[in-house]
Amino acid sequence: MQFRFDSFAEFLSMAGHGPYVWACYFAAVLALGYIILAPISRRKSIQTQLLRQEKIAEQQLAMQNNNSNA
Amino acid sequence: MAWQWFHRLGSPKWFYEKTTAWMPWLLSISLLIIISVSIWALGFAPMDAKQGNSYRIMYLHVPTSIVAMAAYYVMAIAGGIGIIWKMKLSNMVMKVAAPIGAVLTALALFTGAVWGKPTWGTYWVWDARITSVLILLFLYLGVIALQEAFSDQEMADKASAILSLVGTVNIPIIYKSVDWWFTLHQPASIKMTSSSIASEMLYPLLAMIIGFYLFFTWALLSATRSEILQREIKTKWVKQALLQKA
Amino acid sequence: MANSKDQQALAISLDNIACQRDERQLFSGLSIEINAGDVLQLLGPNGAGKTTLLRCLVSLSQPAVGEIRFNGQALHQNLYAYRSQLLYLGHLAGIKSTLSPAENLRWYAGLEGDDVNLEERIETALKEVGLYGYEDQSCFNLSAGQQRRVALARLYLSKARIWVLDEPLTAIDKAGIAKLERRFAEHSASGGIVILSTHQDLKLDTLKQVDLQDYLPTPDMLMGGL
Amino acid sequence: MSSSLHSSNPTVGKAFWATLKRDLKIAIRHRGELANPLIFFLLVITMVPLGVSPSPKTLAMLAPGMLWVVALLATLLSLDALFRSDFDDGTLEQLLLSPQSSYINVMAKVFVHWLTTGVPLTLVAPLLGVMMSLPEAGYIPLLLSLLLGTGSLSLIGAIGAALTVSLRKGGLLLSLIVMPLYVPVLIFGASGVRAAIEGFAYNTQLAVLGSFLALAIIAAPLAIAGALKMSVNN
Repeated sequence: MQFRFDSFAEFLSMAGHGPYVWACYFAAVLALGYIILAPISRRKSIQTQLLRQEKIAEQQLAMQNNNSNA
Repeated sequence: MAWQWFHRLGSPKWFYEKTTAWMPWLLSISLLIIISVSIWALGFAPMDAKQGNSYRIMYLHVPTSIVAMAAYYVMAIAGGIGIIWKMKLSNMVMKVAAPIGAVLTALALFTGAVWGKPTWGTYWVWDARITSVLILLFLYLGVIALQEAFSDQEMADKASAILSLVGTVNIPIIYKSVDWWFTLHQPASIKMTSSSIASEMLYPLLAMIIGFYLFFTWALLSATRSEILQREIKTKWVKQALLQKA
Repeated sequence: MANSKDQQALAISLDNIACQRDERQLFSGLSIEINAGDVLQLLGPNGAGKTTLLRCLVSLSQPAVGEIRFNGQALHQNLYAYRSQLLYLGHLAGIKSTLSPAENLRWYAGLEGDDVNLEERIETALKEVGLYGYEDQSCFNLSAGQQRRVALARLYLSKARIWVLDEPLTAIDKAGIAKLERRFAEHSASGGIVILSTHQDLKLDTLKQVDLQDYLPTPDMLMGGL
Repeated sequence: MSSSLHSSNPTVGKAFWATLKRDLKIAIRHRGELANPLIFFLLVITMVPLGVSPSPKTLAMLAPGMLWVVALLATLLSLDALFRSDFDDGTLEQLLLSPQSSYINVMAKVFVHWLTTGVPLTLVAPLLGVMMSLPEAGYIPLLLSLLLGTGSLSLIGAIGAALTVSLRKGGLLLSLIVMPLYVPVLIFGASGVRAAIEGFAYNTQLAVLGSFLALAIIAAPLAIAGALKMSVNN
């Protein structure tokens, strides 16, 4: 097993095919990154949604308590 | 006994708790494989005599195409189970499989097109495989659009399950037809699969396919877990699971 | 064939039914036995779930919890036998406005596979609902009440023994209601079943009433006991 | 098909005929709408020479594919109405409640759709073939392939129509989900006509279209019935 390119510049250009190869791998990073991040960000938004609901519920509970005290 | 297991599998809560431990492992192993094979493919794989360096794209294109195809079947089977046994979890798997499959299909299409430029001198050739992948993308987009169109989740699940099952029956027919159409219109001048692939190149390709399958499994589980949280948001265990960590 | 069917028992039983709509529990714990000769009136304010229950009863929807049985077997195992006996009048009249009343009724008779003396029977059925002379007009020339009557003419035409009727008395005048009451009594006397929702007071001996408000889900079930 | 079932259960055949007659009657009362897909077919074919080139040679080359693609689009346009009015006036749920398997009634409805769109499209196609300078050898295969192919188009399209009937704005979505499924029919239909023009045998293509139709007759009504049940269940 050996590195097939003599220099880093050659590695980047890949004898003219560089742009195509790198574009593909870059696209793969984007696609996989999206697939990884999408459920995580969704989870976050569900969490904030839940927190907001809890806050509203707490507030309503507090108001009810105030009313009954008065 | 078997049925008990089946019903437990259908319980979102059980599924969520069971898979928690697997998630980091699945992701790290799959990424490890994908990244190391990518490095090998980019820097260490020998150059192809005919196609030069552009064939390094194959290590992305072939696995994504295969997994994108498999994802459709996973989606359809999940939909079928959801219809027949009315299993909630199965419907969720079906719903989340569609966008993942669509992204992978789009990636397969993109890499195929970019690979075509240095090989055939043009980005788009109406070759049998790329045309089939394009139609697969349309099938995915149809399922996603249908899922989005319904406001009632139960109806959305049923509708997209029926559509994906119909698509499953159709896919082999579409592929065969497109193949047949291609041989009719294009004499075998453009042929991109090298007939014999050296084992030195084959094993990394196989590893990459496994890596992508593992990654897809992780993605499917992860998205399903989010979907579970959304749909079961009113239950106590979801509140606990989410608020403890907040 | 009709005779042998008349002798068969009819029994519909609802076992611990709960229905929901848009994630909201409408009612729960509903258990009723309905036997041949019963007329069952569903009561409850708008939105109580009368239509939803009736749709479950004709197997257009499924209840969220519980089981509906026909002659001891779950509906989906016995669907052909059940539907052969079923006449459903929904919220929508099920009348094609392009066609004439007679043509509409002919289609329904065709679905039942019943064409003995058909033209004669259609004529009598239309006469009974006061649409004599209208049989060959397009239904879009008829008023809302008249269109409703075309649908009700099925009660005089069909041989089905289980009638499930969703608000059959809306847009019907007093005389019409009295006539329908008589028809219900006849049907019940001949061993049929009528299940209907209406806000009208019915004067029938065999009348049973179920108020869906008696089956409101308990608060803890609303909170996420599902 | 209906005759074999007829013998086992006398009411099945009657239900089929009742729905068939009813839908044909409705179609005839709305004759104006029947012409719409045909006019669309004619209009689009007229656009081709205007947009591409009036040279008979070019048109002849485009003709098989163009005629097929436009026939396909015309069918798609007519699909949205297939179950719409039945859904709106409640006869769809009555149809699903009939004791016979929904297969029969669905089959009757789709058959009428084919009779009122597929068959007229097939019949005017030769006329449009003349406008497209279709070579003489292409007419018979065009007729045969359209006759067989439009049957599959109606059946497959009805699945999409059944899935989207409860959506108010289902029209565009319907095309989106149905068109990919039309690919095989289009490929074999157009290529049959092309093969004939080029002097080859076209019986393979017709045989394949026939088998598509057979498969669609067996499987599509099940999917349609399932989709309709989903659509009325709300």
